[in-house]
Amino acid sequence: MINKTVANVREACEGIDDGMTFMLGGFGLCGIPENIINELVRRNVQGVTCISNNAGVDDFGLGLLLKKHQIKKMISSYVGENAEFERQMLSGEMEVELVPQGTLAQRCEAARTGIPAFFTPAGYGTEVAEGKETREFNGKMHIMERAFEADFSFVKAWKGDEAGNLIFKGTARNFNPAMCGAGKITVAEVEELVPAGELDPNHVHIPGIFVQRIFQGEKYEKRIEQLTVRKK
Amino acid sequence: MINKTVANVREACEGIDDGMTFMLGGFGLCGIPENIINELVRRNVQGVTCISNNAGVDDFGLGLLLKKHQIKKMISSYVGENAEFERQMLSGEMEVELVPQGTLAQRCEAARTGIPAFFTPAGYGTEVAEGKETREFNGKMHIMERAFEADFSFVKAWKGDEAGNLIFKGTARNFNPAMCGAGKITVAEVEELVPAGELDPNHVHIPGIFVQRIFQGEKYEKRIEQLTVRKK
Amino acid sequence: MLDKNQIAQRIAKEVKDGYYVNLGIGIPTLVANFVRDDISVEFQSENGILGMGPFPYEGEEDPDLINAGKQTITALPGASFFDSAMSFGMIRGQHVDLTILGAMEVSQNGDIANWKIPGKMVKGMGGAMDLVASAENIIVAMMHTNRAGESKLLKECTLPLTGVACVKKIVSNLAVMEVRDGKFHLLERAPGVSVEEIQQATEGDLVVEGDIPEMKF
Amino acid sequence: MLDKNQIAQRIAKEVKDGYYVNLGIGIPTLVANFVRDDISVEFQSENGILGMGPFPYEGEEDPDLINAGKQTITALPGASFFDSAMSFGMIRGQHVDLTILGAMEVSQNGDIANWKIPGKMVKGMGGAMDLVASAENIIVAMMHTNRAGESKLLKECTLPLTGVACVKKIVSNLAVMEVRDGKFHLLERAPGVSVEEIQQATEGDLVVEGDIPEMKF
Repeated sequence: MINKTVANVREACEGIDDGMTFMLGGFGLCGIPENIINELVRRNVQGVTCISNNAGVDDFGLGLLLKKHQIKKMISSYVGENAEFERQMLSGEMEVELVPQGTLAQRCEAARTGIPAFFTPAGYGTEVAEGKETREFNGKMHIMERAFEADFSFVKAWKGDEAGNLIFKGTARNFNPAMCGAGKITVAEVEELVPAGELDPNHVHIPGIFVQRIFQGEKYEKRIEQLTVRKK
Repeated sequence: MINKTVANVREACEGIDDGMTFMLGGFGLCGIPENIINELVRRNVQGVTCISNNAGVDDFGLGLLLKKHQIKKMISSYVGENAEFERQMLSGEMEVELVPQGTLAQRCEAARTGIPAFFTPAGYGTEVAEGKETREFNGKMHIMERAFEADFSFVKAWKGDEAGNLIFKGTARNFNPAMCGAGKITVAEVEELVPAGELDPNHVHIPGIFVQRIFQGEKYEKRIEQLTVRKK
Repeated sequence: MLDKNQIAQRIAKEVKDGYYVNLGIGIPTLVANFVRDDISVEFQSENGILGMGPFPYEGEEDPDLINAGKQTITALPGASFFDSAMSFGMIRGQHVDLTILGAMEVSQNGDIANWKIPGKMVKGMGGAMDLVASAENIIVAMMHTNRAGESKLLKECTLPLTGVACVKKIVSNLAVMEVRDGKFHLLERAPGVSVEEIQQATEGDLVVEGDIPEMKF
Repeated sequence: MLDKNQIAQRIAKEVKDGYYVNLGIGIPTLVANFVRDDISVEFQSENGILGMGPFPYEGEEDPDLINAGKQTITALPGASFFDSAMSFGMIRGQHVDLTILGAMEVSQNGDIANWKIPGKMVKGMGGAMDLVASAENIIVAMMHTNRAGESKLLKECTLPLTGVACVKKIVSNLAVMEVRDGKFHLLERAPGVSVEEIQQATEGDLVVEGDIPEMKF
């Protein structure tokens, strides 16, 4: 067993630098690497490019980096929940590449799996297709999309073991698996870190080979964006 | 919940016909859809194309169809264990397309996920690349591979529920997941079929949306190809 | 004229037994409330769940269990969780039978625009581009006109497109229409709404053939 | 001259702490027996396991747990199972640090042939084409000559290729060689084997620079 554990979030983020490209898991505020994001804010890393489906909200998640102007460029599919994001984008303070959500996930997965390019119908005939190769397959037009390149992938899982194996919970899984192994170094934070042998190998969602560093997060706020309930 | 259960293997194989293309899960004799294969033999379906990593052995698995000359064409990566296969191939009685194993898996996955074509480095500069588009990405040559098309996908899982959700065991997983949803109709046989709600939704490997018919196999021989043990 | 709930209620009639359905944010989300309970339907949310259930009871919400609208939800028996790559594999691979989403504009050849107003509003396309490019069966839930009273059913979209020639059916507050042969075809009128009113609210070519019945719920 | 076990033993020295290693069928499989036990290594088998352990004890074999050679195996603590698509994602994505496989022929520019003898034998490439096209670090375990005494280390391969310009190192029964700049570079001799014997058994260009040491185990 190859041990991937590091002591804490500081050690986990060794080597990050200004101008790097990061992938960050999560959908809305669900399943985001909270502790790592806080560390990125603390380190005040500058001019970074973030590949993340959303951009957090004004005072949580990636919104914290946005507020401090640490982000040079966002690559996302949906940023509707973040007023500051929209402001920085429309004013030109921040560069933005909007990518269809499925294409975003597949470009991560492609990076992980050594597929440099693939064809998808998503975005054909729209702005997204501009400057991209298009081709007909089975009577339908597709565009060629490329794998992402990133320096770090930052993900959050529910449980993990020393070997770096990860198990996700509910819809907090979302973009996290596709990003594992997609960046040069993958850092995983987990709610519960267990010794090797405690996870059923059949239940592992992401094998440890895709993870270089793993640690148990200090605390998880797990903020809810839209609380919707019904009466008992 | 959309119920996918059928009564038995006969009902599960309704609609199969001569000349069709089938995908069959399994690696060697591990994780093969035993009951379905026996039904294909019983029905004596003729002139079929089989997409399967291996071709069974002479008296088990796909070897049973081979022996009866039911197979017109095999699309596989490795057929070394089957003498009759090699004979039919070398004599020209059966058409064979040999595909690198990773490309085989990815062409199934691509069919499942609506990716009509992708680039892989596997096979560049070899017979496999003949007639295929090649292209350089990141300084390395790749070939373009296409998604498979199949009429039926036949897979075997460990546990399944009425909704068609599947969980695999050990290395019996292999090609089965990538084939689910890759053929027009996916038929899954399982060792244990349980009511909806009994499987932890976090542990489901293949969601039921990819499976049209599910049944519990009558019996499983699970033959071992190479028994290798050590003394206590 | 229909309110949002009535639009959802009318669309619910399009949901058939055995369908996997993806519901967009807004009116489409309401459709789940009106689906007949004698048919089997599973709702997919593209953030990674099949078998989505109703909102949780107070105090039982789980921050790790949300829908694509970021609302807390529940999972029904037979549900499964999966990652975003697999989720869009389902969508692109045409395993989802019906997609219901909102639109800012629809054109008479089935183009749809719903993600961007240049210089003003950019929320992003989210999963909409994948959904409209992939789904065989797309129903748009929308208001027939904007707040200024201008038609949102156009000869050609003026806003950046989400997808081309993909919308098959539209249920608005005024009518049910089919998009076919480069035209809007009027199928049903909202209760109390005349063909003339619909015609007036539609900038694109509207085909009216025979007697147009009032919607039934 | 080395026997198969000694070839495996010599190759085991190339396995470093923290490596994920894929072992081909035949001699490569034996490498696992010789890896130092003070380093951490995980073996990947492309049919879907990381953290492969030794053969099971008699009576404890599980038909659902095999390696790529179809042999019954065990899983070590920290192991994981996955499907073939993910497995080759690991391989193509260059997450596996070292690939060890057999060959029928290797050429001096690093081409390898190991899957087909036209008209005679076709077992298929299995995962070998994916492995050699993807791995940064490939070691070939092979006999230096065939049964007829003919060299298998050639100027150009005569058999259909498995991959081009990919082999970095060869450990044969006679020698350890590096493939660099379109030539075989002799690094070590098997105990009791002379440079001349190696030269004679090598059809391709063999570079001999300085004193060539005997292998140490």
